[in-house]
Amino acid sequence: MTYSEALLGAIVEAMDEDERVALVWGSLGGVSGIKLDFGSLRDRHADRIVDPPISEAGIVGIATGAAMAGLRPIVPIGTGSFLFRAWDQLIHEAGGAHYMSNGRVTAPLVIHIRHGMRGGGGVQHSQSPQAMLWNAPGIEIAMPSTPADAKGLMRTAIFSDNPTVFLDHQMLLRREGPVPDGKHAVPFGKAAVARPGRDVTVVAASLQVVAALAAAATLAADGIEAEVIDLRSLVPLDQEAILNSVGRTGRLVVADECAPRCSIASEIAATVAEKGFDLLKKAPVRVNRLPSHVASSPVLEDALRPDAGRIAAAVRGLMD
Amino acid sequence: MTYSEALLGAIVEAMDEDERVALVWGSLGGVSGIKLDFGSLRDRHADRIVDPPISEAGIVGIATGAAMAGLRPIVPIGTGSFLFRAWDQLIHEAGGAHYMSNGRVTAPLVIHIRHGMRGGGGVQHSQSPQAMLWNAPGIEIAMPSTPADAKGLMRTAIFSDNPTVFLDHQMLLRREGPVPDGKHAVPFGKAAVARPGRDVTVVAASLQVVAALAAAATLAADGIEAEVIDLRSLVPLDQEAILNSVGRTGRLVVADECAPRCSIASEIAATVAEKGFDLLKKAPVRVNRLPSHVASSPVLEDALRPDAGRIAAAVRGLMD
Amino acid sequence: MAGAGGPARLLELFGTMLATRRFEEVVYALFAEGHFSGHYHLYIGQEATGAAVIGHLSGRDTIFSTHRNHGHLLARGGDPAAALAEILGRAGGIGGGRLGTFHLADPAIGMPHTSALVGGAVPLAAGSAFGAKLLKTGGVSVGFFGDGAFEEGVVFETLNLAQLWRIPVLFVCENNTPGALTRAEGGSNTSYLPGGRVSPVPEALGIPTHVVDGADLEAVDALAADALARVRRDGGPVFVEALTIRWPGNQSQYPTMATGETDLAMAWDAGRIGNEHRGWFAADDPVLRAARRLLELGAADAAALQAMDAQVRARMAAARETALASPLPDPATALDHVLAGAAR
Amino acid sequence: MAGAGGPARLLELFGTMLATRRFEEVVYALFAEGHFSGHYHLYIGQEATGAAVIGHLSGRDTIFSTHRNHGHLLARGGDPAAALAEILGRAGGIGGGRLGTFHLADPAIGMPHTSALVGGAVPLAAGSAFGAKLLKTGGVSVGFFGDGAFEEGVVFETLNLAQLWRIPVLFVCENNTPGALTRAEGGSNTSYLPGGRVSPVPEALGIPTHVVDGADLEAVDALAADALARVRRDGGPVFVEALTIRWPGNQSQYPTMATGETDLAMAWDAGRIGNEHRGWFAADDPVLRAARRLLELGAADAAALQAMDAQVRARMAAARETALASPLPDPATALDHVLAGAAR
Ligand SMILES: Cc1ncc(C[n+]2csc(CCOP(=O)(O)OP(=O)(O)O)c2C)c(N)n1
Ligand SMILES: Cc1ncc(C[n+]2csc(CCOP(=O)(O)OP(=O)(O)O)c2C)c(N)n1
Ligand SMILES: [Mg+2]
Ligand SMILES: [Mg+2]
Repeated sequence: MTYSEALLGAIVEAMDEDERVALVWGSLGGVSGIKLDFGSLRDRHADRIVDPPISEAGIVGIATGAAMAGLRPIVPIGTGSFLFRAWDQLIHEAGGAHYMSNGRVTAPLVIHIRHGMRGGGGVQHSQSPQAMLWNAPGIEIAMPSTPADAKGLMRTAIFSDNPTVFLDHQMLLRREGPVPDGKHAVPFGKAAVARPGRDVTVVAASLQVVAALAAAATLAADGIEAEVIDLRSLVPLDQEAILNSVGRTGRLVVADECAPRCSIASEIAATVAEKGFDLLKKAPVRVNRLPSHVASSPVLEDALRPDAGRIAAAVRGLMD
Repeated sequence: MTYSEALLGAIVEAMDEDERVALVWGSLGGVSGIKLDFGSLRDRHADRIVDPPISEAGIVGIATGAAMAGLRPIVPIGTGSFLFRAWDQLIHEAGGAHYMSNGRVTAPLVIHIRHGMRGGGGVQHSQSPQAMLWNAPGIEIAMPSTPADAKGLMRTAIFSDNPTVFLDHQMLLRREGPVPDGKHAVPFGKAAVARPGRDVTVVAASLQVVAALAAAATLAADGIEAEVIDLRSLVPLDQEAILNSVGRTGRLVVADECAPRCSIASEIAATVAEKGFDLLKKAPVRVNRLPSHVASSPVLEDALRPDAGRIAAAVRGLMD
Repeated sequence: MAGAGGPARLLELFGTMLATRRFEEVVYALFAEGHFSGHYHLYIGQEATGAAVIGHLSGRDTIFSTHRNHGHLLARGGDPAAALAEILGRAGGIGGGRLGTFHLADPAIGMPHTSALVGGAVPLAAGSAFGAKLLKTGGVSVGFFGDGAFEEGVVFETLNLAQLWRIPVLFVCENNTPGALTRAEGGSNTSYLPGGRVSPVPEALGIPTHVVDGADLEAVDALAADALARVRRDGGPVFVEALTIRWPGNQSQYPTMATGETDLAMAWDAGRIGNEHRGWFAADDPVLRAARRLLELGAADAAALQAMDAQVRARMAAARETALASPLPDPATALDHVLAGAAR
Repeated sequence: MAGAGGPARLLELFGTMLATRRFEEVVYALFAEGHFSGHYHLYIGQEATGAAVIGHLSGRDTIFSTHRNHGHLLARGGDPAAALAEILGRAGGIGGGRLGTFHLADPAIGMPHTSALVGGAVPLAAGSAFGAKLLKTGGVSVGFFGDGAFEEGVVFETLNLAQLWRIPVLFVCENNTPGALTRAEGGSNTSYLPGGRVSPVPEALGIPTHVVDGADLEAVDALAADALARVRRDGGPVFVEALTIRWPGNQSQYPTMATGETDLAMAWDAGRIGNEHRGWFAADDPVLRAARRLLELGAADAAALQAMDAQVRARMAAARETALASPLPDPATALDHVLAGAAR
């Protein structure tokens, strides 16, 4: 099953199961020719499906108010870059509601975006806003890398009482993989060992897990066994899984598509340096998008991308 | 002279000196009873001063377009939290313009905000957006801690060809200090040693420099000599100054008012762990705002705040 | 709940207005005495709007307010003691000290969350009504916002969306006229819009739109009855622009007690009105105006109003004491409720 | 520059339109042949608007466009070869491969930067005009945007600001009517606004507003002359809504060559028009319409138009070859120009 189909499955299932789940139709399927067929969903639940105009701020604000009223809206914003238009509503209203009310109000909306370098997206259609989002309290962040996790994490997101930003990498949508039937939930805050290994820990999420696995395969040919940790959610974070792994390997590489400063890689590296300093045999290494916006030309885009080659090179730099 | 007066001085001077400098009047003086007297500035330059409605996105977009046309607009957004309303315009348009044009367009605007915990600001009037901003390429970030630097960095910001976000901490506005007369410029990317010391490096910016200096004074009484590095600008960053200092002290504490994840402290700690691993005798320590929104009650606000006490405790934890 | 009420109803709404006025005077005093610091805003001069509109709501309905929220909370039935304690940052506050004056709200009374960001209330109110519509609760929502909110794009987006998605929401723009300063400097849309009004914009979007004297209790009461009935019946948005004259105490960044503690007797004894702020006392103050109208209608006599006032004052004085006696929050709880549920 | 031109001027503008049409056909072919990938948008069906409005600008003026920018760039005098190279991500592209199809722009021709975010052009255009005003260059700006941009709050904010600050900007909303799908699903404001038009909103703000048939070259030319003269004279904003019928190739996410390569002879030989897309060829296609009008006016005969077309095609074919011959960017330059000047 493809990643997109698995994701869709979780949404269809939740809408059939729970009348509080509503969908802002829009762009869930994504560009690049992927068309999700919502089948008869629209006919079954016409009263819980709306079509959005191009008003990200208004829609996120409305979804937040609706969530406070008990609805569980799923709001596809499309390209992650567009979420900046709704930044205030997301961070100040959705993200702040539970805390401000001293725990009496919840805002269980799911914001769905497609993040990342997609091939030709350029400066304004390639954002990876997860690092900025992680700096904001009160928001859960899910970033699957497999079809099964896309399904299982989406279910968790929908039924979570917190606002969740759900990020699919544009280049994962067609990824194939086995997906459990029925109501499959993957809890937030539990990282997966995508590949076990003894020599170095590579921490990643979303498409970077794919890159890390490719790097690990190459490295294995040279006898280097990289352990790939798939975070699956940033909030909550499975810090223990990371520290346990580094405890065994003594080496850390973090692969991350965000620009380097204040990135996911910075946070993981800092966390391990702070909490696991004595576990580290070598300096932690960040493999990020180079410090730039994303250029449109594929050649420049490739030059900026954190990929299997750069991850493998970083690992090799730690082995001596 | 107060910090506010020094800041104002730089703006008045630049407007008198260069016809391209324009000012969106608004809230530069800030709340808390501070009133900046722009004196006859308004009379002298009425055609380059406009009064803003409450339209952050529109204003930042307009200022960006104007900057592309050669104007050097100074745009006070007031409380830093409001900048989220203009997030898209700032990051995608102002921040992306120079790169997209392959170096042919510049957008030399200055966005001025008052950031941080101000006493009663609560969730929506206390943001410190510098960490999120630092993740965005193409934007300079200045964060003075003294009146002299407020003046000198503002001059640099105005005449820089890049978009700059200029952050004043709300609680610095009344700070007194000596300020050089005349055209005083402080370059970006040059950290200051706010206090020399041999035992531990405390990296900070903006109000956290004041907290770090207070901590250092307490620590000195116990014979612990903390070196306080005032970053002054995040973009560009004076990485060398940090690594040099840690090279001497072997210990790092970073004080930062942002929420912890993907924060300034994360970035500095990760950078030092990565580039200066062998310099470190101990694990780097981050002193952040606790991982929460800012509550309105002063008691809760104080509990969340990174202050001299927590900085000093972090330093003591590193000394044995 | 429906229809404009007779004198008895006006008297009841007047009680709400008076409570708000006396509450705000207590807030001012608490600030002046140094019991809390930071920026704050008072609802003086707009009491008729909040009281009359909210008076038509039922328990299923919700309201969303702004930085100037005290009057809305009280009209919705909020507890003045818990509200004052919240403003003081105490543990006994509605939000345990997390809200402060900017964000007074109480989910228990159908006021889930207050945004202090200009225009923030507007999509939230529409959203709450949208939720009610999809969940079929029968509830509607009211979003209150100032004329300044009109300058924020998200408000326009929401008007458009409310019409497009047929959301049962009442938008109440409280146009309290920009301060003299702002207006002179041209820094406000209402300084160029025809008549200083925002209503042409919702009209252009085809939203049923009404302009009302927001300091006229009876007029707002009647209009709100109609407007809310229409929202419930048609299931779409209605827009009300309520015009008030800005309270002289609201001319600079911090409120000043420019007009002093309200002397209710000015309502029936014009001799008590001096030259300073004569226009305010004689024609603009919604509390005095409502009192005069009640006398005119014979709904109460001066003595009855005085007695009512004494009761309200006593209630607010008691609320003040309760609030001041409330303990400070436990710093150890500062991290509670960042995330809901097991996820934390 | 001023006033609507005679036949000679229309012929010139027709040349611009034809160049755009042939350019877009080349872009489509390059995509179909796999020379570039990713999302892209064509300006087919709107050529008259861009050509006529931009035809009235001088070197001091600036324009800002959208995701659908190719036609604006060409009308402003952009080099087709450098534009195609840019779309292909080549080193010889206008932005050296940083822009791509979404962001075609060239500061050298008064088109500094193109936002592909819906509505992004609007504040930038106003800002550029605001800069020109304060710097006293005498220039004005034109912001082009689709009807969808109207749904974005920042556009409303900017209209309000342009009026408040008296900014000499011409707003041109190219209302190409939402696709059948969007319209059926109600997912667009123009599906409920009276007449499917956005103009009531700028009207409500007091901005001089005009609606024009955006596929009528003569009409747009005349209106743009007046509108720009007014912007220059009054120093404030003017709003134009240019209505076009959506090109059948623009009905789904990716363009399709639904109407085939344009057969110019359809302008004078109705027999060449088949049943498929008859309405488009007979009445909607702005290029065919302009050709018919030129014939009617006697500005050219069919042979002259064919000759012109042959020339344009040759120019575009050459541009295509130049673009395809342009080398790929040097990956080592990917980090250049993130920051300007010494600060890097
Ligand atoms: C997004 C945002 N920008 C700016 C502010 C600062 N601010 C607080 S109140 C206010 C004026 C609001 O005017 P209006 O909506 O008319 O309400 P009034 O105070 O007149 O009742 C401003 C600018 C804010 N709270 N939020
Ligand atoms: C902020 C933002 N949201 C969404 C998009 C995705 N998007 C690209 S074009 C488009 C439709 C725009 O419609 P309109 O403005 O009418 O232009 P048209 O394509 O019809 O010419 C959308 C939604 C975007 N580019 N930017
Ligand atoms: Mg107002
Ligand atoms: Mg359109």
